Amino acid sequence: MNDEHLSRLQAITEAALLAAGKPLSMDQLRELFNEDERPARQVMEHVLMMLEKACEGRGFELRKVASGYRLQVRAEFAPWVGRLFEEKPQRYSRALLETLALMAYRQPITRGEIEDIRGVTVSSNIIRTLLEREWVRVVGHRDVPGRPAMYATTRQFLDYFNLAGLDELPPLSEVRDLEAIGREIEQNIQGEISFEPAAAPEGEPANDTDQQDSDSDRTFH
Amino acid sequence: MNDEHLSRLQAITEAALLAAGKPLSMDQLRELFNEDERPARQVMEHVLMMLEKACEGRGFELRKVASGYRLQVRAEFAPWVGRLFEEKPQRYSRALLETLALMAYRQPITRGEIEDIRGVTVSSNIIRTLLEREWVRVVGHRDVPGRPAMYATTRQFLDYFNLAGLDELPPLSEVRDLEAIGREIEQNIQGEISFEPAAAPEGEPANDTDQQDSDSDRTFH
Amino acid sequence: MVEEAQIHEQAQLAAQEPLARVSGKPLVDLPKDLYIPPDALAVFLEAFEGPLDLLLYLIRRQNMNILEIDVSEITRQYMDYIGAVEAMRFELAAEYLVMAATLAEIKSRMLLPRQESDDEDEVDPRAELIRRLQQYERFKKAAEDIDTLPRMERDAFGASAALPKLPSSQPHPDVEMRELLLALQGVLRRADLFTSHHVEREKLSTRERMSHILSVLQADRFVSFESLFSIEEGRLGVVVTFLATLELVKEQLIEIVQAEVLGAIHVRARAVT
Repeated sequence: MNDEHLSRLQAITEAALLAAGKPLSMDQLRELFNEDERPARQVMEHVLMMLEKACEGRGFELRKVASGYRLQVRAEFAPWVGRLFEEKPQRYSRALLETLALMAYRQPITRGEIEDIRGVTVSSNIIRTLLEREWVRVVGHRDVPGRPAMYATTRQFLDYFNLAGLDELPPLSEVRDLEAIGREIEQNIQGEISFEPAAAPEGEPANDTDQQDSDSDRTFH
Repeated sequence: MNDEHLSRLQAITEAALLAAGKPLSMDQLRELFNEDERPARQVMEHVLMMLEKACEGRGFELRKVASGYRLQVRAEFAPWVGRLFEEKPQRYSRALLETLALMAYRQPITRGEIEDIRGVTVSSNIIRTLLEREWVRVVGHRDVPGRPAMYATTRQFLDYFNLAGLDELPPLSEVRDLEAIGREIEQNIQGEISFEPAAAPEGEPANDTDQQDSDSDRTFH
Repeated sequence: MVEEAQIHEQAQLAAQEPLARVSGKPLVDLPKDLYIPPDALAVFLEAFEGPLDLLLYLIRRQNMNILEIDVSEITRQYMDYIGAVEAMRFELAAEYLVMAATLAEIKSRMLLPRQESDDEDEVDPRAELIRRLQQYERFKKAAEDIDTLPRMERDAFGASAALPKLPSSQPHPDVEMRELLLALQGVLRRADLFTSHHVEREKLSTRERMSHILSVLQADRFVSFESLFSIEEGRLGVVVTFLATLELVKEQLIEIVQAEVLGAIHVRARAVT
């Protein structure tokens, strides 16, 4: 396996990825070659590494996403490249993104479960948009009355957001240990009880005085 | 205009051409930039020359076409890239297989004679497909009005079906014996079913056809 | 309208403000003034994704940690808001009202002396509210994180290049011999040719040889009869060729000419004009 052969494999790989314009899997890349010339998986991995390096300093880069390898324009050039397209990139509503986040982090999840956490109804439009974009799909039905559909994210979702797998999602922020919170609440229950009834219900904020009181007198910790 | 600035322009130009996936004119390229940073036409031409050079030895090249500049996969890699777009092989129609069988068993035979036996017209497409596949050829013309071509099978036909000669085809009497088995199988799937006269007299659809189907499914996209 | 836009922006700003705090001190000081002009309220409420979201916002405007909810003040403010919600967005009101009821319940409980031994199992509505707020906030943050991921068509674009001329490669279908036989069987049955000795009589090797002879013969030229035979094929081969020739003559596909008695026999295809 000499250098010349490897560069040729690299050029063919690059050509194929640019021709496809979408991710190609390791198998798809290897199947570009006849059986008698098909590079071993390890060789192909090496070639991809070479290609990645060869794209340094250029307008595009090699990215590994869920469905395989993709050549894409570097994000740093998006301000210029974006001008090619008349339409502004679509913005997604917070409601849609929150629903998507729950489907990504809590999959498989039903609409009802999403509504429980968000505390608000999830519109059918949002679900439909997510399904139409093929970012999510129905993976089954929960075995409860009504047999609601359970949603999970797709490879297309990962591809679109430049992720190779769900484990590349930004980590969920920590929730403080509920037991610890419970203990704190217990400790502060006394303070709440001694809370001055006069100050609150009439709506007189009286923040200044309260603030000066010790915080623990009137709040949870 | 230092080198660093030029390489940046080169990368942006490359990025834009790859994102566009179609030719961009000199004006379109220059308009990617704000007025205050827009390179002069001459600078842009220089940048394009640099880009052309930078694509040497890679999977793609810069081409000047009527409507502007375009990045294009190098023609030398077409054999590999072409596999991406290979269509899944279709199955041959029942009509084609019948025509081929008659050409094998009754050669030399004209289209009219095949139509007489089959009771329906034989489409020109079928004849063309068989000729293109080089399974049959014209061996002469019958001396009747219209001088119709007479078809016979070829060596390629024998090779494909692993026959040393036509006499290795089962005699018609045997084909007739298969009728009982054939009828029930045929009702299930036309032409797609396999049967082994010896091994599967019950007409158990054999698995190897399925195998083959799934093999031929392995095409891209 | 300017005012509305400002308020909208403000609300979004506040909504997006992370709950990050350094040793209990907020990183951003939010104005305490909660007065929103009534005609701007509809716009303002657009910024919220529901009661949990509104509550989170109020808590932040109070510069409070979630765990330090000033229930009475928050409740009062919340009630002000839902009054407006009810008027403007009736379909949302129910969800907001449930939250208001929850807050009111918590407040009322706080006003009552707590009886230590009472219902240990009873869910503390404060803890439940806190849990829900925390949970919601995690995913609100997660949604913001997802929104900042490099995304196709916004931050990155698929790179593609034009195609060169590609070899037209329509792959050939595979055919199994049994498919072919099955097809034949079908057509023969339809044609009811099993009784026809025409189909059955000749050996296939004969028909094959007929094709071969035909392809060798050029219609415009005679070929010597002997040249059709090849010694290497042995006796059987000679017989097959002979039978094939006879069949071809019978089917009037070739003609055989002998110019003189005992002279050379010549063969040619008949399709001569």
